[in-house]
Amino acid sequence: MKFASEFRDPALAKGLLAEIAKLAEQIGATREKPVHIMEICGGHTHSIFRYGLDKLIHEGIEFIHGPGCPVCVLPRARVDECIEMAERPEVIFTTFGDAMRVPGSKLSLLQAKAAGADIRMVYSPLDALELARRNPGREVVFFGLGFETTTPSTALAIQQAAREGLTNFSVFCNHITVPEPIKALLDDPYMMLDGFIGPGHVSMVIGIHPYDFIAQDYGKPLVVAGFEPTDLLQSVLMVLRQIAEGRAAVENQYARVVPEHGNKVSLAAIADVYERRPSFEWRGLGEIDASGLRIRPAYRAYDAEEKFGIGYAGKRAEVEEAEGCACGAVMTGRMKPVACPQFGKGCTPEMPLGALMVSSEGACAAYWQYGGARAAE
Amino acid sequence: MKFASEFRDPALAKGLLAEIAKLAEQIGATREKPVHIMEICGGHTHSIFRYGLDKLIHEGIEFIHGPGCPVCVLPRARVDECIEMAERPEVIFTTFGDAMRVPGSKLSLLQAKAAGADIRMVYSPLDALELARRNPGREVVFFGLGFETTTPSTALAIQQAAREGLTNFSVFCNHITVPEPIKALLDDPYMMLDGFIGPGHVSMVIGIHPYDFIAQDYGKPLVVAGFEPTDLLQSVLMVLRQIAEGRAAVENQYARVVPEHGNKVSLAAIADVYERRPSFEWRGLGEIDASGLRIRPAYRAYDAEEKFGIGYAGKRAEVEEAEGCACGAVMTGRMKPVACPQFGKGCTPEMPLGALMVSSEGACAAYWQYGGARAAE
Amino acid sequence: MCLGIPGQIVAITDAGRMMALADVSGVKREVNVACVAEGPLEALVGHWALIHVGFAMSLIDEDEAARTLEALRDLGEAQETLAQMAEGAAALEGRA
Amino acid sequence: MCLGIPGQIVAITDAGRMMALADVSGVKREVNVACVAEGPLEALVGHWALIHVGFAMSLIDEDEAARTLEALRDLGEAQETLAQMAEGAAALEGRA
Amino acid sequence: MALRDERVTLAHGGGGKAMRDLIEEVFTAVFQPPGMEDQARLTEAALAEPGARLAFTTDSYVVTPIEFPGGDIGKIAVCGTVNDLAVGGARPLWLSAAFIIEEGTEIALLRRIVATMAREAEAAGVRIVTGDTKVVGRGACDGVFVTTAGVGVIPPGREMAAGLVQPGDVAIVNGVLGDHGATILATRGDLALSSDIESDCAALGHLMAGVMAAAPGIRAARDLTRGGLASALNEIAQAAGCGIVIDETALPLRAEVVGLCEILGLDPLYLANEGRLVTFVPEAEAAAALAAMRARPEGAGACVIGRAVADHAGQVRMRTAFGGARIVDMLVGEQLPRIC
Amino acid sequence: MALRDERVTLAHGGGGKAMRDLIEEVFTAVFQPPGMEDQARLTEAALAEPGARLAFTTDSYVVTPIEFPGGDIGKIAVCGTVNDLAVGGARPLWLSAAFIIEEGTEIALLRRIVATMAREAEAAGVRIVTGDTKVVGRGACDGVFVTTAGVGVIPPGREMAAGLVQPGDVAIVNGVLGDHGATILATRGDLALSSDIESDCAALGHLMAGVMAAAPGIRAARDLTRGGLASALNEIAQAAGCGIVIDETALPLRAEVVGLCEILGLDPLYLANEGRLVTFVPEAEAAAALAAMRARPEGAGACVIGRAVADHAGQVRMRTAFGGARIVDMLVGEQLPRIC
Ligand code: SF4
Ligand code: SF4
Ligand SMILES: [Mg+2]
Ligand SMILES: [Mg+2]
Ligand SMILES: [Mg+2]
Ligand SMILES: [Mg+2]
Ligand SMILES: [Mg+2]
Ligand SMILES: [Mg+2]
Ligand SMILES: [Mg+2]
Ligand SMILES: [Mg+2]
Ligand SMILES: [Mg+2]
Ligand SMILES: [Mg+2]
Repeated sequence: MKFASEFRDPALAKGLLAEIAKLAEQIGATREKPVHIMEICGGHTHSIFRYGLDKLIHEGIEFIHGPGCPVCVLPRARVDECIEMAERPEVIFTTFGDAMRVPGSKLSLLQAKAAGADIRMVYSPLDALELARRNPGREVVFFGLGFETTTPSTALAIQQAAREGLTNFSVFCNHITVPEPIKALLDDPYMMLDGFIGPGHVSMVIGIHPYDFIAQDYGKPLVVAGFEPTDLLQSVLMVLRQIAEGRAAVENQYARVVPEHGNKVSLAAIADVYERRPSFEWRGLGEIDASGLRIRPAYRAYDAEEKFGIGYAGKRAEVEEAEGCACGAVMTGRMKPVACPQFGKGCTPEMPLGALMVSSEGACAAYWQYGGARAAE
Repeated sequence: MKFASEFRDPALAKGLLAEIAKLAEQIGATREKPVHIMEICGGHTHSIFRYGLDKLIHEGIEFIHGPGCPVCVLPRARVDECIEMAERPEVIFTTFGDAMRVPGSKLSLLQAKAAGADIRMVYSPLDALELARRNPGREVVFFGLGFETTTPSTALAIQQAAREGLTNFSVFCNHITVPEPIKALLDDPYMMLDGFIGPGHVSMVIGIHPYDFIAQDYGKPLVVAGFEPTDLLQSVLMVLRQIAEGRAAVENQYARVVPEHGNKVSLAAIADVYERRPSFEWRGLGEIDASGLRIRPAYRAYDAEEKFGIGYAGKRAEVEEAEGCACGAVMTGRMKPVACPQFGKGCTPEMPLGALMVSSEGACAAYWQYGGARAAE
Repeated sequence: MCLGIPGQIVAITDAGRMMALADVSGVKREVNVACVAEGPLEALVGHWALIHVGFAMSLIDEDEAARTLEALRDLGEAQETLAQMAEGAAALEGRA
Repeated sequence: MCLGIPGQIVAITDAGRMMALADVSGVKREVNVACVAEGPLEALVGHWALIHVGFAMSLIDEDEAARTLEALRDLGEAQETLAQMAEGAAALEGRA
Repeated sequence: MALRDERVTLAHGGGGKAMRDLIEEVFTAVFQPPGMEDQARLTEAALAEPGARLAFTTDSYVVTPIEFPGGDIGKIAVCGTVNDLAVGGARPLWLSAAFIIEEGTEIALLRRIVATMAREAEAAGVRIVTGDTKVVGRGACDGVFVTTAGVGVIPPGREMAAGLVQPGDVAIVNGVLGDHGATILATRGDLALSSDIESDCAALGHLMAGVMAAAPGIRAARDLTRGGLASALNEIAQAAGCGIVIDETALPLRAEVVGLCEILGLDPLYLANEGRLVTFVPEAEAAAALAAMRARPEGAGACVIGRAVADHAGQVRMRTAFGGARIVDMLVGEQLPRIC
Repeated sequence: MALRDERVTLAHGGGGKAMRDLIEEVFTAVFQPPGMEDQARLTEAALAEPGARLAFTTDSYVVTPIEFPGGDIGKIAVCGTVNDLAVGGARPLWLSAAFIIEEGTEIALLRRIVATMAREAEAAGVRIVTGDTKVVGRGACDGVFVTTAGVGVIPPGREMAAGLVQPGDVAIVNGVLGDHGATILATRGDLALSSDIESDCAALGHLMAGVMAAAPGIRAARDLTRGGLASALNEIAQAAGCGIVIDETALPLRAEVVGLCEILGLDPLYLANEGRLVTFVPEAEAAAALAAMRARPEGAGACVIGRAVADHAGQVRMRTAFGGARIVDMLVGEQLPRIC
C-alpha cells in the first residue's frame, strides 16, 4: 500500500533504532530511570504493540499510553443512554463497530442488539444518513464518537442532513478534544512525562499549533507523528533530540499528511455545527473543563440529546464506574495495565470491566492481545 | 362430539335411505329422469362428498351443487384488490384461510404473501381486531367474506372497533346474501330444479322466512338443513315428501340450531352496520341485484373500500374471468364439474383456474378430492 | 355454508366485551357471546352453542335435538319392522 | 487516533454531493471529498488522500513523503557507515 | 464457566473464543462427542458384515414454538431422524446435530434443548457424535433451527421399501393420529386455542426392532410426519402400484384432535405426527407385529387400520364410518384453517 | 413440469403434492439420490476393510449474500463438508443436504444452488445421497440455509489429529488467505465497498489425497473457516501442547485483502476462508507435501508459513515483517469493522 508500506521497512528502522539508542545513552536513560514518552493516541499504542516497538527500542525509553482513544474514555452512563435510545421501537441506532463491545452498566451495545434493539454498525456517518433516507418511517440516530479527526465528518453529515431537510436523522454527540485532557495531565502534580508523541490524524484537522502551550507553558517536547512504525520511531528520535538539546518545541514528523494549520473546510464545519460544552465526563478521568463538543442551537433538530431528552439534555443518571477498575490510572500513565488488580481476572476481553480491555486501541487490550504480558494466565 | 356424532349414526341413516328410496320410487324418479335437488350451500356439498351420500342415496335423486360458497363466487378482481392493499407497506391484511388459494388475475393471496405482502390468516375477525390493537403503527384490514352466517361477526367487530375508537382497523366488505342469487337461478328459463336444501347456518341468523318466495312465488319446496349426514338425508326426505304430496313449503329440519325468525342480535348488528349495494358481482354469475352489502356511512372510517379508494369506491378494474372456466355453469347446476373442459387439465387443485377447484366447498374440488370422478387422470 | 361447531360454554372470561370460554371436545377458545346473551352472562355457562368464526351464533335447543333424533329412530324402527315383515312374507312364500 | 488510510481518488461520482471513488489497494468505496476540494473536483482524480470514516480528510503531500523517506534513508546509511567504521576499527584492533 | 452471557450474541458465532466457550459449555460438554476433531471417527462391527449396508438420512427441524407440550425442537430433531433410519429397516447408530441460532436466543433455552437431545439419544440408543453451531443476526432465523443427520446399519438380507408392499398386506399404525400437529396448532398463539393435547413425539427405533423381529416378512414402514397418514399411504400406494383401503372406524383419533379439526375445518388424516408410523406386514404376521408394538409404550395404541388391495392401484380409499367410501388424496398444498 | 410457481410458498413445505413437486423437480431430479426411501442405503468396500473407520461431520451454511463472487451457498455447503472430512484424513464419500427455505425465495435461485452443488459434488468425487427441505414463513429465515452432513472412510492405519503435531513440524497453507471473508465483507451492501476479490471456496479432498500420498507422516490438517488462520493455529497449538511460530513475511495475502483490512481495521489472520487449509508435516516431508499441493490448482499458491516449536506451549507467535514478535491470539468475539 503506497504511503504506508514504505514506512514499514525494517531496514529503515535499523538506522532509527541505532540513533535512538545512541541518544538514549547520551541522555543517560536506563531501564531503571527511563525517559517517559506518552503516545497520546490509541492508534499509536496499537502500532507500538502491532510492530513490537516497545521491545525493539532502547530499554531507556518507556512508552506511556495516553487517553487518546475515544472508546476507552466513554463512560458507562453514555453506553446506557445509547441503549436507552436504541431500545425505542422507532429508532435505528447506528455506531462504529468500535463501540459495540464497550460495557455499559448492564449491557454492551452488542448485548443490547442481541436482546432486540435495532443497532447497526456503520463505517461512516454517511451510511447512517443513507439509512435515514431509506427508512423515512424510522428515527436514525448516529453515535458521534471521536476526537477532532472524526468530528468534521459528523459535522458534514449534519450539514448535509440539514441541506436535504431530513427530519429523521440525529447525532448523539460525544465528540471530545485532545488538548484539554493533556493540559489536565500536565497539571497533575505526579506528572513525570518527559515528552509527547502527538496524534497525527487529529493534527491533520487542527494543525500543530493547538499544542504550543505544551512546549511554551510546560516546557515539554511534542512531535506530531504518523502511524507507521518508522513514523513512530522517527518521532521518538525527534523528542529525544529536543531533550538532548534542552529544547521544547512542537514539531511535525507527519508533514506528508498534516498541514501546519490543519484543514480549513473541516475547521469551518466544526465551528459551524458545534460549540464547546462547559465540561464533559471522561471515563476514569472524571469531568474535564471544555473538553467536549455539543451541537449548536441552529442544528438542534439534529441533536439526539435534545430530541430524546437524554445525555446532558436529560437528567443524567449517576453511574459509577465498575468497582476495582483502574482505567483512569492506566490512561494517565500512573499504572501499567498488568498492575491493575482486575487485569486478566475480573477483566478480560471476553468479559471486560473497563473499556481499555475492549477497544482495539486500549492499552489493556494491547497488553493482553499482543502478549506484552499475560500475567494472569 | 355432542350434537354432531349422534347425527352421523349409520344405523339412523339406514331408515332414512330406505324411506327416501320408497318415496323416490313412488314419485317415479329414475337415474334417467331424476329429481333435481340443489343443495345451495357449499357446506352441504362438502358433507355430501365427505360421507358419500351421493352414492348411498337412491339413484333417482340427483344433487345439484349450488352457488352457496363465498370463496367460489369471489371474482378475480376482488382478489387483485386484496393484494393491492396487502402490498402497501403499512397494511397487515387479514383473511380466513379459505381465501388464500383463490386465484386472482396474477397471484393468489398465498403467492402474494410469498412475494412479500404481509398477509395473515385469522380464525376470527376478533383476531384481526386484536392485531390492530397490538400494532398501532400499522393498518389492519380484514377481508370480510361470507354469507349471512359470517356477516354478523364482522358487524360486531366493526361495532367493537368503533366503541374502542380504533383508527387502524378496517374491513374490506365482500359480504353477500343467499336469497338473491336463488331468485336469479329461479328466473333462469333453463332452470330444472325440483327443490332446495337450504343453508342451515344462514337461517340460524336470518330465520327461514326469507325463503318464503321460493315456495309461494315459484312453487318449489325448500328445507333448511343441518350439516350432519342424517340432517341432509332427512332434509332430502322432507323435500321428497312435499313433492309426493304436491306441496311447496319452507320447512326447518335444523330446528335445534335454527330459530324460525333467526337471531335478533345478529340481525340488529347487520342492520346497524350494513346497507344493500344496488348490485354486486359474483364470479361466474355476473352482477346480481341487491346481492351484496356495504358498510353504512356511519361506519365509513372502518370501510377499507373508502380508506384505500378500492373496490366499489375506486375505479374498478375490468378483470375477465379465466378463459374456458365453466364455474358459472357448474354453480348454476347446468354443468357437472367433470364436464368442464378445464377440469383436471388447465384446472387442478395445484394450479387452479376457477375458485371451485380451491375452495374446500367447491364442487370441482370435491369431485377431485373425494374422487366422485378423476376423469382427467 | 360456513363451518359451525357445537361447543359448550364453560366460563365467562370478560363480561365487558361479552367474551366466554367455549369447549369443543376438550379444545378451548375464547368466543364472543353477544348474539346469544339475553339475561346475565353467567346463565350461559353449561349451555351449548353453535360456534362460528369465534362467535357463539345460536344456542342449541337440546329438546329439538332430542326430538329430531327420536324421529330418526322411529323411522329406523319402522323400517326394521317393514323389513322383518318383508322377510317373514318371503319366508312364507318359500323364498330365501 | 482514528484509523486513516491512504487511498487514491480515481473518479468523481457525484459532484453535487462532493462524492468520489477512492481506491485502496484495489478496494473501492465512495468517499466525500469536501475537505480536500479547493478547485474543480476533477482535478482531484489521481491524487492520494488520507481516508477516514468515508471522508477524504487531507491530500497527501508526495514531496513531503519523499523527503521523510529520504531522511530515513540517509540516517540508515549514516548508521551503516558508522557500523562499518566500528567493524573496521575492531578488525584493526584484532577483535572478531 | 467461561460463558457468562445470558443470550447469544453474534460474537458466539464469530469463530473465536466466545464461540468455543459456547460450544464447549453448552454442546460438547453434554453430547461428549468422541475426539477433538471436527469429524467423528467411528467403528461398528455390524457395518463390516458382508451384505450389511449403511443407512444415511437427514432432516431440518424448524418447529414453532420451539418448546411445546410433550417436547421441544431437540426431541423432534433426535426422534425424527432416528425414525427415518428405523422405518427403513436400519439400526440407528450415530447422529450429527447442526444448530442455527438467532442472535438474542436465551442460552438457557439452548441448554434445555441440548439436554433433551442427550436424553432422547440415550433412550433411543444412538450417540450424537458431531455437530456445528451458526449464529445469525436477529430476524435472520426464527429462534433455533436444528438439522440432524443419522447413520445406521441395515443388516444383511433385510429389504424394506414402499415398493415391496403387496395386495393383502395389513396396515398397522402404532397409536393415535395427529396429536403432534394438533398440539402445534393449539400452542401457536395466533389461533388462540388451548387444549391438553401433547405431541406424540417419540423415537421408534426400539419399536421397529421389535416389529422386525416379530414380523420378519415386514414389507415397509413409514413415519408419519408432514402430510400425516394420508400422505404416507399415498406414497406407499404409488410406490407399490397397488391400492390401499383404510377403515374410518378403525382410525385411532383422540376426541380433542377431532374437535380441533372440526373447529378449523381440517382433516386429521393430514395432521403431522412425530412419533407415529404405519407399517405393512403380510397378513400372517399382522398379529405378531401388533403384539410387538403393543409391548412398548410408544406402541400401546397400535391397531390395524386397513390393508393393501389389488384394486385402484396407486389410490388410497377410505370406508367411511357412515358406510360410504371416498378417496384419500395427497394433500395439495398445506392445510389452511378454514371457516367455510 | 408440475412446478409452475416462480416463488416458494408455504404450500411447498406442507407435506403434500406441492412439496413433492418441488422436491422432485428441483432437488432429486438433479441430485438423483439412490432409491425412493427417505434414507440412502449405501455400500462401500473400503468401509468393510479391517481397521477402516467411518468419518462423519456436519455444518450448517448461512452465508449472506447467498450468491457472491466466486461461489454461492451451495458451493460452500459441498466444499465445506468435503473439507471437514478430508482434513481429518478421510476419503469423502457421501453427503446429505437439508434446505431451509424462506417463503418467497425464487425457485430459479434454488435451481442455481442445486446445480452448483451437483457440479461441486461431482468434481469432488462425492455423491449427494439424501436430503430434506423445509419451508418457513417470510422473515423466519434469511433466504436459504443449507446443512450438509458428510460420511467418508479413513483407511486402516491413518491417524491424523491436531494433538499429534510435534515441535519441528512444518506448517503449510495451500494459498492466499482471507479471500473468502474479504469477498463476503465487500459484497454485503452495508459497507459500500467494491473489489475484484473472489471467494477462495474450493473442495480440498483431491488435494489432501495428494498431500497424504506425498507426505505419509502428515500429522494434522485443518480447514480455515470462521476465525481464519489464527483460530486454526491456536486450536492446534492447544491440542498439541506445543508452540507455533509463523512468519509474517511468509503469509500469502492479496493486496486487495490487505487493503480491505486496513480500511476496516481488521486483521487478515482472522478472516474466513472456504478453500484453504493448514497442514503440519514432519520437516523431512515438507517439500514433498508442498509439491503435491502445488500440483493442483487449488494448491497453486501453497507455501510454508511457519512451524511448531517446543517453546510457549499452546501459544501462537508471529515474527513480524518489522522484526518484532507478537502473540497471535484466538479471536475474542467476532471481528467488528472499526474506525479507531
Ligand atoms: S484491566 Fe480492565 S479494569 Fe483494569 S485498567 Fe484495564 S480495562 Fe480497566
Ligand atoms: S374445473 Fe376449474 S374452471 Fe372448470 S368449473 Fe371447475 S373450477 Fe371452474
Ligand atoms: Mg360456507
Ligand atoms: Mg482513534
Ligand atoms: Mg429424512
Ligand atoms: Mg423425516
Ligand atoms: Mg420420514
Ligand atoms: Mg462446524
Ligand atoms: Mg463440520
Ligand atoms: Mg466446517
Ligand atoms: Mg473444519
Ligand atoms: Mg425430510
